[in-house]
Amino acid sequence: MNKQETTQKETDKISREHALHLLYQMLLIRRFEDKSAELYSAMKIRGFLHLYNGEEAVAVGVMQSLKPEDAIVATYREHGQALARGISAGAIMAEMYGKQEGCSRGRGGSMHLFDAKTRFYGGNAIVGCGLPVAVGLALADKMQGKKNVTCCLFGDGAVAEGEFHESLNLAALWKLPVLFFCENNLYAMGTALRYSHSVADLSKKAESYAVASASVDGMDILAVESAAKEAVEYVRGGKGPYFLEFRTYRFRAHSMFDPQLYRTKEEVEEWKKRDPIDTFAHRLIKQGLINDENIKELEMKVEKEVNDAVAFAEAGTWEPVEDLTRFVYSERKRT
Amino acid sequence: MNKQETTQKETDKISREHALHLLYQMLLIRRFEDKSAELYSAMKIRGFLHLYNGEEAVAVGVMQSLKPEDAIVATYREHGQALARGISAGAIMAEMYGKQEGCSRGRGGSMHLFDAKTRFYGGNAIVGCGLPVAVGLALADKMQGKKNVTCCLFGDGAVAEGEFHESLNLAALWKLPVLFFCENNLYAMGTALRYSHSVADLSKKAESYAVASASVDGMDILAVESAAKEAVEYVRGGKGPYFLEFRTYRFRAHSMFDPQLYRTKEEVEEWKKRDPIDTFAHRLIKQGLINDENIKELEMKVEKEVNDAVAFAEAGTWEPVEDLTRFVYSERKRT
Amino acid sequence: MNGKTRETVKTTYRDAIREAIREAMRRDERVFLMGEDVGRYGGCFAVSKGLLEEFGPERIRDTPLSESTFVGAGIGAALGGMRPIVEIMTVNFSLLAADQILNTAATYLHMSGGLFNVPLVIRMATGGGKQLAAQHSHSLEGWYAHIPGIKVLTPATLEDARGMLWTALADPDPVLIFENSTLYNREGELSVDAGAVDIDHARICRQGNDITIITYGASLYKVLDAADILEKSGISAEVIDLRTLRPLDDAAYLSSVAKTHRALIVDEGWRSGSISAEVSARIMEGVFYELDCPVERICTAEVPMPYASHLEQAALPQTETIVTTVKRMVRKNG
Amino acid sequence: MNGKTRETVKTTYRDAIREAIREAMRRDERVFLMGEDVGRYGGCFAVSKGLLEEFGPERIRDTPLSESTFVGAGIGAALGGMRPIVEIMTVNFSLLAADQILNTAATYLHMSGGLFNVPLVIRMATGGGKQLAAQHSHSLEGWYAHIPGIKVLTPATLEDARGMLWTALADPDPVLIFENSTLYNREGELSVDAGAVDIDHARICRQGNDITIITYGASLYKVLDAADILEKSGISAEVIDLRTLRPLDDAAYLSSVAKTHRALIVDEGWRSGSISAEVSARIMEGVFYELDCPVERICTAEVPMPYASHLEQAALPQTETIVTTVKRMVRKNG
Ligand SMILES: Cc1ncc(C[n+]2csc(CCOP(=O)(O)OP(=O)(O)O)c2C)c(N)n1
Ligand SMILES: Cc1ncc(C[n+]2csc(CCOP(=O)(O)OP(=O)(O)O)c2C)c(N)n1
Ligand SMILES: [Mg+2]
Ligand SMILES: [Mg+2]
Repeated sequence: MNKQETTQKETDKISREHALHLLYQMLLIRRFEDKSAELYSAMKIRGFLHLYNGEEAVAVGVMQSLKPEDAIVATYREHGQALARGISAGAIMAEMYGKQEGCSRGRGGSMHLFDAKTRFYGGNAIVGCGLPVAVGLALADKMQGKKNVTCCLFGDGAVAEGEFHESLNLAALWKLPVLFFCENNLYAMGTALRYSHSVADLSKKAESYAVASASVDGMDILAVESAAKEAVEYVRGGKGPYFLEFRTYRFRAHSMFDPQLYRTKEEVEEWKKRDPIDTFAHRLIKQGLINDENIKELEMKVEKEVNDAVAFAEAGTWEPVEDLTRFVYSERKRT
Repeated sequence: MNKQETTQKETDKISREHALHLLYQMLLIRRFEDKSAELYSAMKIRGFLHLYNGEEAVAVGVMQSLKPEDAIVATYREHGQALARGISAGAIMAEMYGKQEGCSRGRGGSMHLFDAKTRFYGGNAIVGCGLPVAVGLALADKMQGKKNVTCCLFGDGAVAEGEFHESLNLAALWKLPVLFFCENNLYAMGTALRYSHSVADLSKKAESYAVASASVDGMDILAVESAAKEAVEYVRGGKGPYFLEFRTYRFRAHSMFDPQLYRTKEEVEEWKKRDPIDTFAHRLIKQGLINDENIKELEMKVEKEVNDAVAFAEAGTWEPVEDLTRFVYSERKRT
Repeated sequence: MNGKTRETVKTTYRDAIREAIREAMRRDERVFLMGEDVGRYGGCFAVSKGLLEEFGPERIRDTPLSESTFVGAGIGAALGGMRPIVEIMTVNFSLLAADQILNTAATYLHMSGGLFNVPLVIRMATGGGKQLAAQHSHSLEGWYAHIPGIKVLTPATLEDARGMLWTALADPDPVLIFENSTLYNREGELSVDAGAVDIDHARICRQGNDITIITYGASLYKVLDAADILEKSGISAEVIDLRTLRPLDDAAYLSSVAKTHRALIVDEGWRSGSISAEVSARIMEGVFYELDCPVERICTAEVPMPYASHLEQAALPQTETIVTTVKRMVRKNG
Repeated sequence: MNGKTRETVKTTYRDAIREAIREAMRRDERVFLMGEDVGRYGGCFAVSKGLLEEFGPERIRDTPLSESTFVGAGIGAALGGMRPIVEIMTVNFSLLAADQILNTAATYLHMSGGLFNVPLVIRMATGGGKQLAAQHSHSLEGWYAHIPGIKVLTPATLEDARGMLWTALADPDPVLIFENSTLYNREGELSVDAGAVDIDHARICRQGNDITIITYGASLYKVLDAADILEKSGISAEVIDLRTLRPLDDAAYLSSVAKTHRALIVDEGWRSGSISAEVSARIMEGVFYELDCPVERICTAEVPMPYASHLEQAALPQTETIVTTVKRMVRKNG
């Protein structure tokens, strides 16, 4: 099944409140990412920084169907997922500043955001390494009779790694509650999909493991939301894993060190016409669900949230150097 | 396409000489394996010993289409392939004795048979590790403009390893001349196929890489030969890799340490009715191509070849202990 | 050592491990075993034979051949509240999971700033001596001991085979247990009430005054044999079983060397960058001025393991070499 | 050092490597480069920028994300008569290929009884200092040096960056080259006719009498800075760049220590079981009686690398620590 188009009907059905919520979340991510880029140039943030501009609809759409008890395993390009999951912008920003008020105490940085309360298991920066971990989390839930699902996000590049193959097979074999959510932004760093995969249609791969699958327009928040909802219901129902391919695009460079030699400006501009935020806002306005004024308000709220996050990060403190070798082994004993 | 049955026509077409050749090779492997088992009990052979009884048609059928310049990458269950490729039984037996007259100087043993003259690149005992090596050999041939193919043999268990996924993708992406030949004997050690793979039809997997594929009755030497021939022609023609699944069965234990708790005697007996040697001999006799007398002769020839191999191994010598650290680095300089 | 005073039972290293797994699974629902052929086959070294029948396929899980993923799944299951025991058949295969072990299991607690610990136990067979050649015979436990964030245990005795698993399961962080495959058939007496053992300390297996011989795993028995032989020549060797390679119990061997003034390390790993190098360097750093002669090492020859038995045995540390080395060290510096 | 007498050109470590690849590819049709993003992206550290344009996609091959397979394919291509250079972006990712490196590349020649050698070169970035945190910043070159069958090179200078690649390509066996990522931007003068360099010997980078400081890779510059500072305090340090971690050039550092009677090893790897442990142990074994004081080591703290800069810098060896350590060693034992 292919869910490329959201019908007008679906847009009609959503409540104004929910629409504003989705829009707010996407705007927050966008603004947060732009601010992060600024702060990188200002050398407040260092290391590798991978931004999510253009892909906001995926993280926001996906998170709508997940319950607080569900688990999430993400990649190094995970600010959007972290924000949409409800980790505070301040804790994330402080993390990128390397402050101990950061969600990973400043030990992880941009690529390693973690949060126990929301079961956010990283922030994993070895491409593909999160898939087996997600399979194991789902196994634990299943063995304990919990009805949770584990949502594993990864890119098109990760699909080429052997762990993709092993993980889909194992999850299918053991009928584990894992959502394999592939954010296909057409590039793995500078390597276009056609140079990475002999078969470009990634959902085909799921079939060879008998994993249920679908492809969906990742630039359309409502399409994402409804496809994810369906997948979550399927998985929570105990039917085994589900693979969803979100067709999306990253507007910015792979990381802050990328001169983007591998794609044309025109291609990027073409995709920007499908900006998930603009198109959604436009649609809502056209429907009369919201107006320009509402968007202004949202933007101001977002601006404040991001500014507060920066202020929080700025006010944060450095972990004492004497603590360097903490967190190599646990300090507490197992309960 | 499914090649489960060889038609009577095909049997008719083969020459008496060729039929005797195939039969001889299969008998040689069978006798060699039985002798190896005896010698293991006599403690002449040690380490892990994986025998090929029941699967003879695969190795023999496959090798018929390969040229001397083609390369072969096999597993730890590779006596059959080595013999069918033309490595002398004596050199193999001496290897298993650990004698320096062995094809790997006694350094490798049963799991690591090597031969330069026939481009036999092992004897590889990490499940799956041969696939990338085969891809690389094929890449080298292609880059050098050679028309060779590389024949990579591996089991059904290996298909679950990540390297299977990565290797098929890479070979397909780069259109490399690799034959991925899967010897599906239904078990990976004690783990039945259904516990290893969420999709039991292994040739389905090839499709998700756009690799041409087929399944064939691995107990039928002529079916194997013709399917392999077709695959070799396809690959040599520059069309990219080819995946062939040979449906076969191992009659003996996985290795010499296996009490076979995981399958029934009845299952083994059922498969033995399809013994690739008996059925082929029977067919040839029925057709009047050969008679019982011919088989006797072959068996005597085989017996002598195996006995000579044992004599050769017995007469072999031990590498001096002083040479222990040789072959860690090359002694010659690169030319 | 408890065996001498309490009621004991005759058993093997293999059975001791199996009983440890069995009892841990009976006591704690969260414990399960996962790996290639642990169930229907009974384990490639028959360690888990019979467990499938008792606990069923939910808790004794045969995995497909996919080391990276079933180790990673062990990490995830540990994060998710279970107490997985992951079996990797042989240390060489663990390299397929090296990424998950080093980059994930060992870093999770740290990357997350202390949020997520990984109570995972990984067991694997290690070592040479069975003519399994260059892809099945190495001793990489010392190599793994390089990695901060994991613990590395090397049970040599029946008590440790039985007791270390329990302690490992109670540990909040990833623990790797290396079982030397030549030990599985080793027989001995084990106290009927043998239980969890401490994993923080090395053990002095034999008291002595002339030299400290430091070792671990299967080499312990070669060292003890050597010590018996040396005794007949009037040389009194103190023998230390390191037991845990990470973290090392420095106090144990440093105080012994401070007493004997000589040290020899016997290590089944390859020499360069081995755990024996680390112990030697720490002796240098800790008790240099106590040394009567340089610390020496007997390691496995730096060669991928040869199949032929005479070459394999020549590659491995041997009792005879230990004896002659110690005699030379003691006599020359008497 | 040649630069002083011959015509030189200003260049960087990155460009020196690129020119080495370029020239090797021009000279030898069998040489090709393969790895993630080496082509269209220009290499994740821009080392191979521009090479795709000159040599085309047949010889500058972008691979899918699949470390185990493209390293294995490198082995196969080497066996098949090519001279592949395989680039792994960062040392941590190389763990996904650890099986191919240890179990295949390093064992093939031996398992085959000398029949098949593997002339493969693997290059990868290593080291910390760029705030890349716990999955991108480790220094595992010393760890890899444990493995018989491979060679391990750690170019620190522009000459070695340029010259080692050529020598590695001429080597019949697998060679791993570790490029410390903090060095890529390093500028310097390089002789216009700089060519292949010997990889069998360590180099004395600075003569001295009071202590031998042994190091390799990016730490060399911290050590040289420390030596400058120490000179002002009247301490004359001899500085040795190991250059090749496997096999080690024992004669070089042993004879130096026999002269200076003191040794400090500075190593960006984690301490336990590091190459610094091996060097320390060998000094013990080789020139124990020449030592005025125990050999010491300065290594990276045993912690997965933290992101925060102040913690990362605290984890890494620093010039200041080297200076104070040497002062203590020399003064105390003067
Ligand atoms: C195992 C591994 N290899 C290489 C890298 C370097 N790397 C980081 S991101 C990336 C591209 C991944 O592409 P994709 O999975 O499509 O995710 P995207 O960045 O597009 O979101 C690469 C090659 C890595 N982090 N891990
Ligand atoms: C990476 C790895 N894991 C595990 C093993 C142990 N092992 C050896 S053979 C084997 C089964 C392989 O099954 P299959 O690929 O079907 O080949 P078969 O033995 O049936 O010919 C296993 C698990 C190994 N050698 N390598
Ligand atoms: Mg991508
Ligand atoms: Mg099989």
